[in-house]
Amino acid sequence: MLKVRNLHVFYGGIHALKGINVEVKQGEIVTIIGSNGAGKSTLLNTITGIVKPKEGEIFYKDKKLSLIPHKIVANGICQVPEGRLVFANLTVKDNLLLGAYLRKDKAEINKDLQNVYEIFPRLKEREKQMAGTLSGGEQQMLAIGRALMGRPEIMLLDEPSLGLAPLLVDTIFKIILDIKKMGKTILLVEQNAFKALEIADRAYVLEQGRITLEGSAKDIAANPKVQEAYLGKRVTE
Amino acid sequence: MTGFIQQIINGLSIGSVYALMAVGYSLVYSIMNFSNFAHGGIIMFGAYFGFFFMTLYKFPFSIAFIASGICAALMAILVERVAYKPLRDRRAPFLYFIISAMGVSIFLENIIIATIGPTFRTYPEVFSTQPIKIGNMAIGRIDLTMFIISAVFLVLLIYLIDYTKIGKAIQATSFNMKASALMGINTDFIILLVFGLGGFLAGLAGVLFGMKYTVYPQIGNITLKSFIAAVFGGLGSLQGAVIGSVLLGIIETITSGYISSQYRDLIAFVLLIFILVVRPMGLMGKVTEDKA
Amino acid sequence: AKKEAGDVVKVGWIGPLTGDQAVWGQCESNAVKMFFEELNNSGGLLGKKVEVVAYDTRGDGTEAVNAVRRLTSQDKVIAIIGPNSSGQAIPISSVLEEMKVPDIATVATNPKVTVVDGKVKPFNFRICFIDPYQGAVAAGYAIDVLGFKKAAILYDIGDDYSQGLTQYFEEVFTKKGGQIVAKEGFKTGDVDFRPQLTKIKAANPDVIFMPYYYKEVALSAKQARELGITATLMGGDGWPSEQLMTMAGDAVEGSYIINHLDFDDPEVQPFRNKYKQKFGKDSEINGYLATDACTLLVEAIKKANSFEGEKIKEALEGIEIKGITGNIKIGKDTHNPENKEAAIIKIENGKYKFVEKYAVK
Amino acid sequence: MLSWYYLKGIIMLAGIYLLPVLGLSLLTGFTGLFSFGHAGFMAIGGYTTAFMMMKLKVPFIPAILIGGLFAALFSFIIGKLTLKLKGDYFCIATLGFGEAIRLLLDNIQYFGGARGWPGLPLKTTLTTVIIIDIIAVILLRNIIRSRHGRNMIAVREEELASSIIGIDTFKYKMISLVISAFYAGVGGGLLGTYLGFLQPKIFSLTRSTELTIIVIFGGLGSLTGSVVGTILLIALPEILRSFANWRLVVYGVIVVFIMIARPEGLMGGKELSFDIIRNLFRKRVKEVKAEGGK
Amino acid sequence: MNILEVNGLTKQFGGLTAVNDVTFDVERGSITGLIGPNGAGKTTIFNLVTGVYKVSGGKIVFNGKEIQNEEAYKIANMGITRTFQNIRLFKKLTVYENILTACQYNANYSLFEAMIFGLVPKRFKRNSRFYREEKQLKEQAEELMEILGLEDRKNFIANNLPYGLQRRLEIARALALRPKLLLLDEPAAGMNPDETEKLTELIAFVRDKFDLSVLLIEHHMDLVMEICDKIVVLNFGCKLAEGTPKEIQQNPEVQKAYLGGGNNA
Ligand SMILES: Nc1ncnc2c1ncn2[C@@H]1O[C@H](COP(=O)(O)OP(=O)(O)OP(=O)(O)O)[C@@H](O)[C@H]1O
Ligand SMILES: Nc1ncnc2c1ncn2[C@@H]1O[C@H](COP(=O)(O)OP(=O)(O)OP(=O)(O)O)[C@@H](O)[C@H]1O
Ligand SMILES: [Mg+2]
Ligand SMILES: [Mg+2]
Repeated sequence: MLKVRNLHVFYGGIHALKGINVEVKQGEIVTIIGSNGAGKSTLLNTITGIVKPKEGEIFYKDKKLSLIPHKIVANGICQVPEGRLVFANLTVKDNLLLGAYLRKDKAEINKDLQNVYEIFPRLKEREKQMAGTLSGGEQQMLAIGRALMGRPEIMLLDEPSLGLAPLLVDTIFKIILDIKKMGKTILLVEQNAFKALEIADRAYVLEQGRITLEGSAKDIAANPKVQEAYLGKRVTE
Repeated sequence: MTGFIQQIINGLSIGSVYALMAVGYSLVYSIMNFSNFAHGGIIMFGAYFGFFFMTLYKFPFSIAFIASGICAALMAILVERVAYKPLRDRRAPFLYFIISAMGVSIFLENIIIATIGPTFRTYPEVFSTQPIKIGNMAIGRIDLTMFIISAVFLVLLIYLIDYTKIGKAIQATSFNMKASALMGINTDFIILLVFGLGGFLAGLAGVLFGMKYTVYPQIGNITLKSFIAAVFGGLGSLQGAVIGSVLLGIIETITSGYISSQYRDLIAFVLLIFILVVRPMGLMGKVTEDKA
Repeated sequence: AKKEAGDVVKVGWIGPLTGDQAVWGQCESNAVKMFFEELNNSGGLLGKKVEVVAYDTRGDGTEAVNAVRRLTSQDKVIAIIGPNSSGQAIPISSVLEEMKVPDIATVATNPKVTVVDGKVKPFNFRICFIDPYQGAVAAGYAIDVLGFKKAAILYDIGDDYSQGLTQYFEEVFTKKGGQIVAKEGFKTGDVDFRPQLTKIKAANPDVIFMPYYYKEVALSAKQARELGITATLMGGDGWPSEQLMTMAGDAVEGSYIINHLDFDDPEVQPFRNKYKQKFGKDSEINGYLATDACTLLVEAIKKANSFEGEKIKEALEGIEIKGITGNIKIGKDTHNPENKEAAIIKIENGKYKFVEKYAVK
Repeated sequence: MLSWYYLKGIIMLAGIYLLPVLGLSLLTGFTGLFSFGHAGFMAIGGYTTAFMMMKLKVPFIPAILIGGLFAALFSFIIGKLTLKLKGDYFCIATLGFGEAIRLLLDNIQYFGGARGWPGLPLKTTLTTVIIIDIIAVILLRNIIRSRHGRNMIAVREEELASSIIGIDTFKYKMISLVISAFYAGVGGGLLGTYLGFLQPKIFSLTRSTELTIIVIFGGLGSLTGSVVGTILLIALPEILRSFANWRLVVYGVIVVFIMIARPEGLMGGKELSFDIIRNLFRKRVKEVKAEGGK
Repeated sequence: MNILEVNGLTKQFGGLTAVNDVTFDVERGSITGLIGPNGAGKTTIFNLVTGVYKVSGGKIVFNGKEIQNEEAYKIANMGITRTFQNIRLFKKLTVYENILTACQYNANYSLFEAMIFGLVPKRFKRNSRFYREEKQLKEQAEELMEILGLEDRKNFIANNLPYGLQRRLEIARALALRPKLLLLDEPAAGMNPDETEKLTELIAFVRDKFDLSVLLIEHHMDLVMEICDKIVVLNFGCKLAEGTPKEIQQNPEVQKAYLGGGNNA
């Protein structure tokens, strides 16, 4: 469904991605793990056109993907960005409705809105509050809810569990699985590698801009190097 | 007493001049978060467009009026493309936009002086210059038109921004372009739209000013007052821009009429500072505590 | 242009070619260039051709100083015509003195352009009359001839010319027993004067003195009429312009102007027509004065028979010429044109009609 | 080709304008506050200096310093009222202040009103200007390189975080404003005694915006940028003098062009420091020595 | 002996009570955890303690002195500092400059001294306070970079650092003040388990080395449970529980509101 070929990205002089190849098949959850600054967010941002690559191509459904963000989104690709980026000057509800900006089906939008409220009752409570004054975790919920409103075919999640209470972290991962069940495809970047590998089908390990390992999530999780570097001692115990 | 009422009428009329400019300026401010000092230049061009459409090409007024609005809109878009977009692409801080805008405004004023010359030009008479008389008081016809146009546009714009999807997109874009793009919003288009709308209003304002006053290269300088009015009202708030404008108009006339015309602006400024000290976000601006 | 010291001399001009005074500056610069072009065509000056170097000042004093520094040192001009305002003319005097180059200001009307603390500035001259004179003429004419007793003044606070005229008008008018019933100000760049006019209306004056330039005159006159003010309007040499009529229309009908000349005077016509033919529009009053400044300079050079600054300066002192704006005699101790009579002009049927020459008693 | 006399005039003028620019550079470039009223502080400095010299017969140097102090005093009062304002609000408040000062001077007939104050002693010389400039640059550099300067930069970068690390943000904004007004005041004093004439018109809004343009043109947060910017932008209209009517058209185009081409300004926060020059020089010396050694 | 006592603290935003009559204290030298669901009011408490928000009610006592509604910089200078949940570094400055700026607290030289001694040859200024203190500040900054493992990024622009290092830099900047009480708002957010582990060690190390008390907000339970001496749990703005990590882990209410049933990472 989504193919990234030989991607090179630079920030000025910094070579952030050094020839990356990633593939995501229809209906699977693929996770990318890697330490801080490995280039995970950069990869997602390049796919959605926020960052322009210097070299390399991205194919979506075997067609070359445009480089302009709003056109990419129109294709059904949606990102929950790092740092949430909720619209602080708009209410919670407006934020959610903007998630459905490209959709025209009013009734369905409304249904999805109720759906999101069901998943995150907190958002319903705060419907009229300015998003900027939400707590960190509430903003994270909003960002995910907003992405769901777009009914994407493929969702790119950049650390969705960041700053969430443990109870909610569980919920989020459950939601991700639910989304998968709806037939959607997911590319997931997570620091919580343990959880991510648990729900993913396949995984890539990104180190300093290069893919160093790839394979089924189970294999990766079992890889001793990965266990040591990304899963902490909890698994090695 | 009639003197006082006449002064209030004067104030309202001056206020609607400010308002007509302030709405367009505030619209651009609300999305780009910087004071577009080239707005005055666009107004000036609008005045010239209207003048030439009517004298050189003999357009009837209504067509010249709309055509000037459209031409000014195109110019505003051009200015955005040339002077702001490159900065936007580099995510430059707002200061640089302001300087770029100042460069543009110097350019616009002087290109007129250098090409068609600094002479003052007078519109052919469209509206009767005879004011509408009510008893001893006079209300100018153009003033009334301006007042109506700013009110209509205010309502339209508020509707557009607060109640339509595109309006939400405008607000979202103003807050964060990256995130807006991720929602599928064509941010480039939104910005062009806003500049276009702002420019269109500037064009209409220009024609009306040209008719009411005269056409000359510095006519855009009166926008300074509308910037101040917009600050009075609370930056980025369209309602605020209009309320601030009318208020400033009335303050000015009352000061001239009853305190001192020589110190009018001084008193207006002192009042401005006083209002800002009491309400640092202007009259209609929202005060939000900084969320840490 | 090649600098052949042998057969070309340079004359400088400074003034605003840009900014809000550009209308007047561009007219002056046109007139000066036209004057010397003609002079060159008819054989030049003392056997040499004259080249005009014109620099823009934006109407700003600091820029004027820069421009004069450049003219005197780099371009080595023999004399300078302009600028058009006192704010530019005053700060250049030290440069003129240092470089020994005389300057003839066109419409810089502040007395202090040529005389400060009773001492005459050696290299500053002017061709126009000064504020006290114009203000006094206006006041005298209003009260003595027209018989007005109650006057109102509307003036531009930020403008030196306007403040100057206001001060002397007020002085003379009250001294002659008249009463200033309202004195209102506005700020340069303003376009709306109704608040002030409403107040003036309430004071019910016989005459409103409007000492500023014709753009503001047109606007304020129109607004005054809109408000139902019927008082006679009166102004100084900022008024006369063909533009005023198109801009103000009926509003200025019946007004009186203190001017340098009578536009219908046959002697004025050659210049008037030539200018219009060449530039496609009418000359502003500045064009007439700039032309007279040129004549004055040329006569002084002829009299001195030299291009040396100091000699020209000496020749200028006390020189007498007949210009388009009348007979001009430069006073030795004032460097001002002396005994220049003002022309009183009345606007009738949309035309400037000469009434009489007038001097205050 | 270029006459020294003319050049000297431009250098002096650039040197005089350097002072308000440096002040504004501290305020805008290093503290992040934007002012459209610095011509107002120049006016206060200029008129105070003139008053001191003409009416009280104070000698030149003390007079310009008093001019600077007076401007600083005014800025203190203005700051007390407006420094709590954010962004454009502060900017418009300073704009209002600048215009108000001009209006006030227009009305004060004691100082000549709008007609100006001629006959001031011509005390400003190239040497004084250059000496004052050098002192001004060194003092400012010392401030910026100290903890006080770092605090100002911190306020510019992130106000909330600054107060959390113990910086009294209001105080540092105030210090920055007062110093910048002092510089502008001294600049105004020098301008008056250079022209021999003061007029409220000289201190117009255009002048204030020109100062800001210079600071940003040179590069925010760079003293070197301010110096280079001043020299270039004061000289630019002179270079363009022969364009006559087209002069300001070209000027506008150049300003826009620089902003687009180098949005961080000429120097973009970088300094050409004494160390770099020294190092360059040392390297040369070493190279020469090494070559000599061969 | 308690370094911080919070008594009946309340904060309202319009109609919303974000913090409701909360009372707890932080023992000197301890690490106290502040946990609770999202939106429980944890960050708001930090904002109140550090003077970013004005309190609606209640008292905050630091070292025996009431500090509620004091200005933020004054509170910082008394010895309380913090990191931010949404990182707030001096984005355009380098790592070194970020820390050096924060060190300013430890110097006293005046503006005047800086103006005079800034550019005189070393031999004249060697004995000046300016020179001594400035040298000291630089040493401190270097030392802090070393302790937090940032020395190889000395000249990186803060904004371009990866997320995890930005968090470290925030801690370094806070430590530059030599605080007595350090408030950390989700320091491990965005870190993987391995990095979180390192951070845990760092916090403990820093506490001992700088003789600090720490108040910590965190959703990473392993970190909290490992290093906290005491935990305060908030829910809907109210205090739900308080106790040792063990007690809290076993508290059914806390489990229900916050921890969830599963084995959380
Ligand atoms: N705007 C930028 N300018 C310069 N360098 C950048 C920029 N954004 C990221 N980088 C650099 O690119 C590299 C990859 O960053 P990226 O944000 O993609 O990492 P990441 O894997 O998402 O890390 P994290 O887990 O911290 O989110 C890092 O070294 C970072 O410093
Ligand atoms: N400035 C504000 N205006 C209005 N409401 C606010 C403001 N700041 C915080 N709130 C609200 O107060 C509540 C507490 O917020 P706070 O940021 O303290 O939560 P938190 O406990 O830190 O949560 P998280 O773990 O998600 O960061 C939230 O519901 C939030 O929406
Ligand atoms: Mg990332
Ligand atoms: Mg929080």
